[in-house]
Amino acid sequence: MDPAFVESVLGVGRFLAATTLLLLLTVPTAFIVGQLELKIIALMQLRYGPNRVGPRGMFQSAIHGFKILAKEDQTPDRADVPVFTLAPWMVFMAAAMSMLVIPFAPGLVAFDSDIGVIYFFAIIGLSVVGMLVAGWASYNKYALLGGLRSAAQMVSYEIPLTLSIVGVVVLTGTLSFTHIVEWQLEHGWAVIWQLVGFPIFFIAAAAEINRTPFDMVEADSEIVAGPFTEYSGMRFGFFYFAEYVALFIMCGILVTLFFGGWLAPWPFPAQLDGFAGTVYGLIWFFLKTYLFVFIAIWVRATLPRVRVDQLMGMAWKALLPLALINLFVTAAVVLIFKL
Amino acid sequence: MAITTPPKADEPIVIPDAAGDDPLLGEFGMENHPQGGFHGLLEVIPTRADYILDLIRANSLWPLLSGLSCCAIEMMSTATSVNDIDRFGMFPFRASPRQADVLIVAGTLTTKMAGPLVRLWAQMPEPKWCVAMGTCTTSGGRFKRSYSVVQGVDRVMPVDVYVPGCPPRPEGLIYGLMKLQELVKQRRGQWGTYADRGPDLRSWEGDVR
Amino acid sequence: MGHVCRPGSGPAILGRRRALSAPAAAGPLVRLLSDRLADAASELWTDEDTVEIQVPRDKIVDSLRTLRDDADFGFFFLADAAAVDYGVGNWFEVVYHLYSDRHPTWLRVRVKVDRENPVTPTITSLWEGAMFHEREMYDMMGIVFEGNRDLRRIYMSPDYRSFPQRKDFLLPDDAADSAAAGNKPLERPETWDLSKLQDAAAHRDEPEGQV
Amino acid sequence: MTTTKSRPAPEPPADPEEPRIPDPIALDALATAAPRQEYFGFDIVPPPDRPPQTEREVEVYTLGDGEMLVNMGPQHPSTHGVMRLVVKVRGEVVIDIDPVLGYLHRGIEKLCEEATYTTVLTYVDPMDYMSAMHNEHAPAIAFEKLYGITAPRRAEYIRALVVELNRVFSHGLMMGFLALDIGGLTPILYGFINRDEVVEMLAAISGQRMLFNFFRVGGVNFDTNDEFMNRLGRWRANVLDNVEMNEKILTENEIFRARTRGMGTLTAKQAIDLGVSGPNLRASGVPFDVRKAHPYCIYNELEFDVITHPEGDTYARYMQRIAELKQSIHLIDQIVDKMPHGPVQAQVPGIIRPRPGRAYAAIESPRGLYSVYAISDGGPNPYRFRMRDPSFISLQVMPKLMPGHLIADTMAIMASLDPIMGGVDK
Repeated sequence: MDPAFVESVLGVGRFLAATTLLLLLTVPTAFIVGQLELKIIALMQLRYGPNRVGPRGMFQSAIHGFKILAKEDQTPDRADVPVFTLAPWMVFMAAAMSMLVIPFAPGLVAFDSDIGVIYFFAIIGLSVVGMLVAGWASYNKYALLGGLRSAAQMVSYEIPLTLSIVGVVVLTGTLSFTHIVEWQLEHGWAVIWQLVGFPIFFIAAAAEINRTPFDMVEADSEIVAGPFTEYSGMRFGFFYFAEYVALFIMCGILVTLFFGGWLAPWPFPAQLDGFAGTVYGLIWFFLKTYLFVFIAIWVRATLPRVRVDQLMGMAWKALLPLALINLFVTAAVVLIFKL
Repeated sequence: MAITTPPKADEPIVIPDAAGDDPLLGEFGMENHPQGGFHGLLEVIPTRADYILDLIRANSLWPLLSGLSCCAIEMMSTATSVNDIDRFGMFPFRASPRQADVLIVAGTLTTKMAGPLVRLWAQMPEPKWCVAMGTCTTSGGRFKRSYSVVQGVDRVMPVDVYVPGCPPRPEGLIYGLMKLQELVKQRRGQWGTYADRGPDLRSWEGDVR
Repeated sequence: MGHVCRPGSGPAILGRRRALSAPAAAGPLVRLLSDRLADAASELWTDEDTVEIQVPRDKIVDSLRTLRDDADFGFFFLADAAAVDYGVGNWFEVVYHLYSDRHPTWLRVRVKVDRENPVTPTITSLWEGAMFHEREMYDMMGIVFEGNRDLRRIYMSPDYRSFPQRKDFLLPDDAADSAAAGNKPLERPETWDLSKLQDAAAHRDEPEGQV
Repeated sequence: MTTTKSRPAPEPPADPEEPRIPDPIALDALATAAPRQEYFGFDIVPPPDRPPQTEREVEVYTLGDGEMLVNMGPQHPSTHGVMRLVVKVRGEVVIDIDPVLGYLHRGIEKLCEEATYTTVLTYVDPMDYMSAMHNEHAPAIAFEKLYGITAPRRAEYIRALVVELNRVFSHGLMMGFLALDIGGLTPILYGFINRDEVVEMLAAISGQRMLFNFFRVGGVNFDTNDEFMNRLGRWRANVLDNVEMNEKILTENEIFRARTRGMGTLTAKQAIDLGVSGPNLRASGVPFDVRKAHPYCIYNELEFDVITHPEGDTYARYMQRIAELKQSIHLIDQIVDKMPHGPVQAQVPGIIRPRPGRAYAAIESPRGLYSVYAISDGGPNPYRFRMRDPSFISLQVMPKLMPGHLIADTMAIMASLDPIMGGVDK
């Protein structure tokens, strides 16, 4: 048999296996991030937080998740039924599929593409479509307002988000996440080179996934639950999962791009070989990722929410010029010093 | 060919009630489960799954963020640092009725509010429960004589747990919600029977007292 | 600080009477009123911290404007506007309470309104904040304010048809509705059977008031 | 027919077909002409299933190009209870707003006319349920005026003490609600910690946690006790820390300032014209405080100034509350220092029958001028009992403040006005 054919069949099989595995992984990820949020916010608010289900209430978010799945699934009378049904899938798949390109450890990446960065932004941008059509199809004015807010917000913040990454791409000369991490092994973490790019990315990422202080989309004191207002049961569960998975993914990408991915910080050996190296990389990757998850939750417990026009003004008047200047300076430095 | 005697026509077919005489029931701790009678190995799994679902529901009761009057402040106090119902998994007060499990009717229900409240109840997905918090919602309370107050919320919608008090202390509401958890585990709530009948969506505006 | 006194066990002097005479400080206001509003104000009466006048219905807007705009009066703040029902066969009364930083007393202005034809001019042209007061009076008493551009029911639903705070609107267990009068509310179907409640509006127009 | 009441029985109208009063806006004709339709509280936007009755209603419910009506409430997370706002928006910009009230109308005034003077004090408790002590204070003063007695001095001091304690937690919670409506999750919980300490303290003296029923005609129900004083001392030791914790997370927050500064500016003239009172009025620069203007209770013996802020925006209203909160703590110190010995209750009979007369009493509640107008006909219950609630009147400013702002700002502005629907709807 043609070895090229065998290889391609194997590749497809590998891709399918990896996809399935990652899809399955999203559920525990959502549960862990959700549990962290429940517990950390509770501690910051001088409460105990959930402590009845499991040891120290560890399974509370899982219980919430399963409960949502077991609830009745209602569709409003005048909803656009197919779109209303598909929208949660769109949002969830956008979050889950973008997990494919994250290198968790050396060699441990589902889809080591040469254009991983482009793939990531193409996929994560799909969630805006899901939010928008969810708002439209619900036949509810709050949902419509939320959907439009989400569209405006995400489209605006895609631009500084992407531009802040172009700095890293110019610096490393590659679009593959794995190669970006390997570049950081030689040159040090990219955050040292991108002191302006990192905060831009962090702010824009928070806005992209609707975290406080940019949670305009589901601002429950204004527009009841935004695009999710009419969603119940399993379909709401998908939004609920997607929100936490997206938080994890954004923090993972942040770590990969700016904080050396699986690389250990200075006093420790940066990376090991063999199977031990994989485990070692995984540990550091998750440590750094959950550190940023913690920071996002901390911000949520502290800050109020900005207004729509302030949000857009910040994107277009502050973040975009800054990102352009950052890109310009980075390119000039790369050109002059032939990095 | 073996001859079997068919049952007589007038003899009622009795389905043995397994409660009490099935040894498996005790093993699973389900003696008191009303639907817990299972008669063979095949029914173990669905029944057991039902019980697990009940446990899950009981430990994740999201209240609807809907306060009517004075009791709403004590309801919020129940969720805050001193009396923390997040411990029981009841914290995320959902703003949208589509994602809520428990409707805590906290405060006096007036005739003008009765229609919207019944509608809220109808918008909540099954399974759902209702807690009447405060004397006004259980019976009309100190406003029983008023021309615009519904004399107890159970006149317009089913109620699972009544928490009297004017207003009840947060501990009282927590006790009521723990009673609701027991009720959920034993499947004694209103929602099963209510679901068959469907909500009564007539207009109450100005008519109910 | 630890002194404990059970209610009602104190010496008799505790229930001491209040001073009944008007404070001397009210004097200037009384003189001003009899000076400048002599043609409108009547039945002047003083309380320990209130001066009260009665103004005919057709002069109320002008009088209130004088009270508000005259620099010596300076009653710039409308503290309250309420309606009182003096029963069937009598009259309604609209009562305005005004505050001035020049006078140490409240000023109460009473306006009689015919009970059969309860119409009185609005004062929203003077204080826009009287809008909710007047809507409430319309809702509760049925007094119509001429010139008010938003006279809707504010508390009861728009299709409600009686005026609950009138004295001839009786609460359910009032005398006319009591068991002694032959009415047994608990045995009436409509108090417990919701399906028979649709014709409650019919009961509302019965002489006993709303059921 | 045996009547158990002293009131004259109503005369039935001559012709039951005729309405009792002429109805100039033809409500009766509407009700009979059109068949009654399904009327759910919030399904009727737009249009109402009845013709608009007034000019203003026509104005609100007529939609221009690109406008839509958004209905908020009666069940909405941030309408502070069961208020309903019909908001006309173009995109996210609010064009007009129409508050619809009455979802909590319990007919307290009518019930009070049937109650004895002592039980009236229990009926008014749930009105403005965040400041139940103030609700009882004004009727107590009014009934004492009617009955012609004064409360003992120690009772007056205890009244001032509990009333100021009530003001502290009410203003503290307002900070939390404002933060919650802007999106901050935590300040409301810190506010509730303070509130729980205070209400437990007040429960120690009155026996109830929220609707205290503490005032009596001619005094208060109980004297101070050891538990109350202990709790007061412990609370006083750390209350400023608690307030400061909340201030750190909120007042110095850049997002919070950007959300509140310059939002919903209410000028002094507008505020007076609309009858706004209390902190909302003082935040517009008008130094009108009933405690100074018409000193009641013992306020002329205490040293304090009327605090004002000139700006009149949401931030000024917030800062006004914090300043008054600290002022109340200062007043509590003075009251505890000056508290005299003596009885706490005048000798009054169980059922009070004042001579016929009228009395008006106004106090400064956390939301503004709360006043009571009581008329006695010599019977055991008031002939007419009228309450003027400040938040009811304050709600009128919303159609003036909101237009031009975004939907998100409506919530912030409304929270800064601090309405309590129990008081609004009575």
